[in-house]
Amino acid sequence: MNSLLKSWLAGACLAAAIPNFAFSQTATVKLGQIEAQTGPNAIYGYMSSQGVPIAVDEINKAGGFKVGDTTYKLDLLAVDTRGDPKEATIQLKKLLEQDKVKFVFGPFLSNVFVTIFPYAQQFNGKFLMMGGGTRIHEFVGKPGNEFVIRTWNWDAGPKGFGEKMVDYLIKTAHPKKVAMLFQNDSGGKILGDIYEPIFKARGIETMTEYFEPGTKDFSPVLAKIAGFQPDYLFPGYSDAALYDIVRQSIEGNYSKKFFLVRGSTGPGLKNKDGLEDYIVYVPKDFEEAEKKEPKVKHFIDAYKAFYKRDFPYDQAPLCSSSCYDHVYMLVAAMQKAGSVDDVEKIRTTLLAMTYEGMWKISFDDHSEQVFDFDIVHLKKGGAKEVVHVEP
Amino acid sequence: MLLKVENLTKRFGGLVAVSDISFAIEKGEIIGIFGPNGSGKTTLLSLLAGLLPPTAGRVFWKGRDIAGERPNVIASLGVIKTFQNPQLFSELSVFEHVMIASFLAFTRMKDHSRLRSFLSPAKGETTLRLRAEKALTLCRLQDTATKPAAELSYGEEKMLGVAMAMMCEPELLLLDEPASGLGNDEIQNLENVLRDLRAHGTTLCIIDHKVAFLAKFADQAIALQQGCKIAAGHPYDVLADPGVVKAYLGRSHHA
Amino acid sequence: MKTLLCLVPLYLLPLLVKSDVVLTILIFTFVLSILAVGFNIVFGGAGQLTMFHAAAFGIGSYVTFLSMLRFGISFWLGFLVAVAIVILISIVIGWICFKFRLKEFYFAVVTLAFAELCRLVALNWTSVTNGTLGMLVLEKPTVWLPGSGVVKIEQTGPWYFLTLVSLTGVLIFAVLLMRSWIGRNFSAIRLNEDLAQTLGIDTFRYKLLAFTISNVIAALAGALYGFYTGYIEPAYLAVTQSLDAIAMVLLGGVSTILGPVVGALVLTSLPHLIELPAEMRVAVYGMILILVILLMPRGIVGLFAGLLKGRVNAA
Amino acid sequence: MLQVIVGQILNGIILGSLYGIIALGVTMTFGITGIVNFALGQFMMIGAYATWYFTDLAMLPFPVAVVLAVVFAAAAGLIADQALFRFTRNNLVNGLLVSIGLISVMESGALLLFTTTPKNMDVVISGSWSLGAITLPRMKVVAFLLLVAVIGLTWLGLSRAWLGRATRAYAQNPEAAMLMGVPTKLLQTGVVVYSCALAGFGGALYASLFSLEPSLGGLFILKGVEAAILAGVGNLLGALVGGAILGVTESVGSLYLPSAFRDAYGLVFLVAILLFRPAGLFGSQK
Repeated sequence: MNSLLKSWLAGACLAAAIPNFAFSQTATVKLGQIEAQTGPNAIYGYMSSQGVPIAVDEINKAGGFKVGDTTYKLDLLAVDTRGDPKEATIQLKKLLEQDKVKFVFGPFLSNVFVTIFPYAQQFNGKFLMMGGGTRIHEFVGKPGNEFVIRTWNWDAGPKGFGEKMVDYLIKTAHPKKVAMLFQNDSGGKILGDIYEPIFKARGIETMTEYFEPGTKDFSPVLAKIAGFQPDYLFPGYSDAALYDIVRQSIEGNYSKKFFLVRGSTGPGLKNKDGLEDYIVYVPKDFEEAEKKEPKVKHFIDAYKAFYKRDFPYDQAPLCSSSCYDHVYMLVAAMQKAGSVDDVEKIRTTLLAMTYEGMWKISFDDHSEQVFDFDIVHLKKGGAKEVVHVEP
Repeated sequence: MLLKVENLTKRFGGLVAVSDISFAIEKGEIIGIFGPNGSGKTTLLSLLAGLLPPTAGRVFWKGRDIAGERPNVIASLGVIKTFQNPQLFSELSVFEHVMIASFLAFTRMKDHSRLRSFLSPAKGETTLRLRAEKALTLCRLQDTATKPAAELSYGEEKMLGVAMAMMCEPELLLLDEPASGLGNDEIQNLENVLRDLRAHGTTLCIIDHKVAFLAKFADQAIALQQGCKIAAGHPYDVLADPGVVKAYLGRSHHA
Repeated sequence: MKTLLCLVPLYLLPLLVKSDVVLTILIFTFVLSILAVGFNIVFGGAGQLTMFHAAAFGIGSYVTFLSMLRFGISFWLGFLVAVAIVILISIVIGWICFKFRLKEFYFAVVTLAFAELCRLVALNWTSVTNGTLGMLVLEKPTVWLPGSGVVKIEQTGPWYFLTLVSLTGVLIFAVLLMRSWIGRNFSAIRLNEDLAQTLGIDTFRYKLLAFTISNVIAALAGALYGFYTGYIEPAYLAVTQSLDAIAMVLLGGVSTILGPVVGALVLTSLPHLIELPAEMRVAVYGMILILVILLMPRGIVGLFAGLLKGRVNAA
Repeated sequence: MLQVIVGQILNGIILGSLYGIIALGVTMTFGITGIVNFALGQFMMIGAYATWYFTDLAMLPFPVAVVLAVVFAAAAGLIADQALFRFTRNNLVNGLLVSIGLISVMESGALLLFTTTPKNMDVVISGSWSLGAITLPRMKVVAFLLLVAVIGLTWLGLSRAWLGRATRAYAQNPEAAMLMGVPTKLLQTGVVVYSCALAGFGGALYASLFSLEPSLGGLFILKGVEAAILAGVGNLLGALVGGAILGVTESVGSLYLPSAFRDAYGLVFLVAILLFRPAGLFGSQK
């Protein structure tokens, strides 16, 4: 036991020491990324951990970036939380205390963020956390929480993309009743809390059902929803469930009209012959954008080159592409602020500026991101209509 | 009259394992019950120990009807049963095994304060350890006390089973085939031990199919066949009984 | 008892190791060790394969926090409430399982079913547990120290000692328990229930006792875990939590005193000692588990038993 | 409304047959090797991904893909048995932990190969049959019939063929069976491999119905074990019935009660059954 312990300790200290030696000399800026790359809820975390490395790789290959007269390279430390509180805490401690990281991307999982929040808050002002998790909205922009910035559009509010989506839905389809079907976890519950009022405010009747994570057979709950006779089914919130919901809803002819704010065009395209209407929020419709926007084309090529696999248009690796932009955005902010370690200065510059990447990214007064996006509207047979929205 | 069995019967569905058996055991005697395999010996013993509830009949222990009582209650009254093939922890020592069986003795300890023995068994349970050593000595296991059970011979293992039972200070000890699978000197040793146990004041009820071994020192014998008592009395008379010869010895010669 | 001296170096460790990360890993190790020690009492001691300890773990954290919130009492009083409730639940479930003589696989599955039910309650009783959103725990436990009076446990250092002391306490209790007549009766039951009964042991009562004790210990682990991470969610009651604890015990050595601790240490620290891509790490964890089970049937401690003088058995 | 209920009962039975095929594997493995292979769900995952790969990427016809998937799962099962389960015969807990280890190995393998992005196989048989308000997707019905057929054939095989009788004899009394000259080792390996093949077959049909993720197996092994216990371990047709009962309780349950509680309905039922029939619904009471 004793000997075992000692040897283990030696190992631990070694592990603790190596990174510090390796990176203390060269002028590098460390970026951390804390996401659930594995585990049942890893779909978004996995995607985002795809985008950042591409950008980091590009910047370093281009010889780094200049701030003042020093050139810096980026060093990415991506860690996997598996969505487990224990892991998340240890991993974030590693990043902040052991590797002295000042800029952390992630997390996308709400429960992971809440887990690490109490600890992260102790480092307020000492580092920046740029996460997409829906639940970050509750904490961001409050005194004492300056460390966190939410790198995703918020659904509600005048600039909220959710409201814009709903308005589009009303304009095009005039629904009376909308049925919501979300996963019974943090993300899903919050979606319900956000959208019920939005629909109510516009005089639309709603019904909300939650399903156990891991559900594959939705026909019971769909049958129940069919009893409510909704004009549109509003399912959430990741493709893992959406493929099954859309298919089963059509096959069992429970509902053939869908409205989505989380997820991709994939499920719609897959069932294009069965559905009647499929309105989905996507940050960007990549097929179209690739033709028009060089930056998008560049990203898609970079993705293919980096991972040596095809670019999944239907999945539209939304988080990955946005995280790619976020890296460049952060670098721009550093250059503008003329510092790579003055967290507060970089933060204020970041929040003040507008970054023109694949997206036009700016921040509202809650340090929550506002960016343009596309609404993809699939009709029976796959006819596609793309609407670009500037909040 | 220590134990009195009246019309004890046990059915498993259609099969009658023990049918309408009656007998009595006097204090201090050794009673041998024998019969071929499947004659209901083991079932009978389990009924006495309370491991099985009887279908009919009664069992009086010192005049109290204990039929259908829970086994631990019967044990606490002083009726202890050994098992034919003792299961043991390979890594535990012989002494530790006997201590595992020390619960009844523990509850009977005169000077015992549970808290004290919880906090420091070493001090709180000296009497218990003495008892354990005594039980081991009775069973001729004193030299193996510190050995792990894995190193015991089969004979010693069975003996350890007896020692664990003796740890409960039984008035009546029910032995389930103590001699089965033993070599001749092991059987000899077993006989000596059993004699010592009797001298020590324990009443013994032994079931076995090794007739010769039983006959030597049992005071009375009962022969079973298909759950029925076919003969009873002094061992040699029982062995002479034509029914027994036919039913039992006849077979065992060929077997 | 001597074996527990192995814990002494842990008390001195913070003097040598300043790395907050290492200490954090150890804090989790200690807390999970407590859970594993509890499981080892009912499984390694009385031979009952329960799957309920994760539920007890979760209930411990939920009830402690909720009663702190509702009644404005201290952490330890809140924990007492949790203990009371866990004892109640254990007795009910244990009574059902043991009265109906559920053994081995069946016992495991029924306790698992009950654990799942508890999880689903925590998940969907939103008004009380805040459901899937979980609860942020900003309160901290307090302890009274001679000299400095009542202090809040907030930083890593104090947490390290609080959890280590709790573990030591649980271990001492476990050693005493397993050496006492209770522990001997557990062993008798594990050896052979019929035999145990014919030795005068009320197996029903003692199985119930083992089950309850282990759940109470699990509840302690849960309370510490919830307050250390500062967040309580229904996932605490998940099957995986139970399986992890079982893995720790078998890895370290079932029916040994230090086994659970060693197992917890290995399983908690391993992912952080080997730097690998996420997917590979999971695979390596699996392989190591398999190898240990197949190659060291008596666990790491069992293997080192020769080196560790005075092999300690849970009997 | 009645039609909706009937529809859900049917749906539950169909879903249950998928639980049933796993339950069958669980029951057989437990009866013969004394362990529960908790990795069966992952063998199902192998079958599912194999089917998806062979149909969508290798462009083979679905039936061929199914056969290949079963072969794959069986092969994986053989490797697992020879490398691992061979050493955990009749040791429930070790079996449990070894299969847990195996689970993480297999899942991370799937992660490396296919990532967490869900895969969705091209529809094999599209459309559905409807009868009033009851609508059943054609593929679901076909899958159900195939599963029932396989379970039924297994049962027939075990009651008729020599190997089957040997298997049952062994399950009842190992020593006696060995004396009768039953090749124990072969039998045990055979059963483990066969159960994996069954899981693979289940996976193949799963792929034709639902979307695939590396973690898809976890749910099904739990249901499979529940179904097996519900029916009574060792009862082959019971496995199917147990699965169906679970499926129906879930489907109908979540029709009236919050669907978030879906998994609870089956569990409550299970506990209730075990209390009154500790050996399961069709298990022989000792």
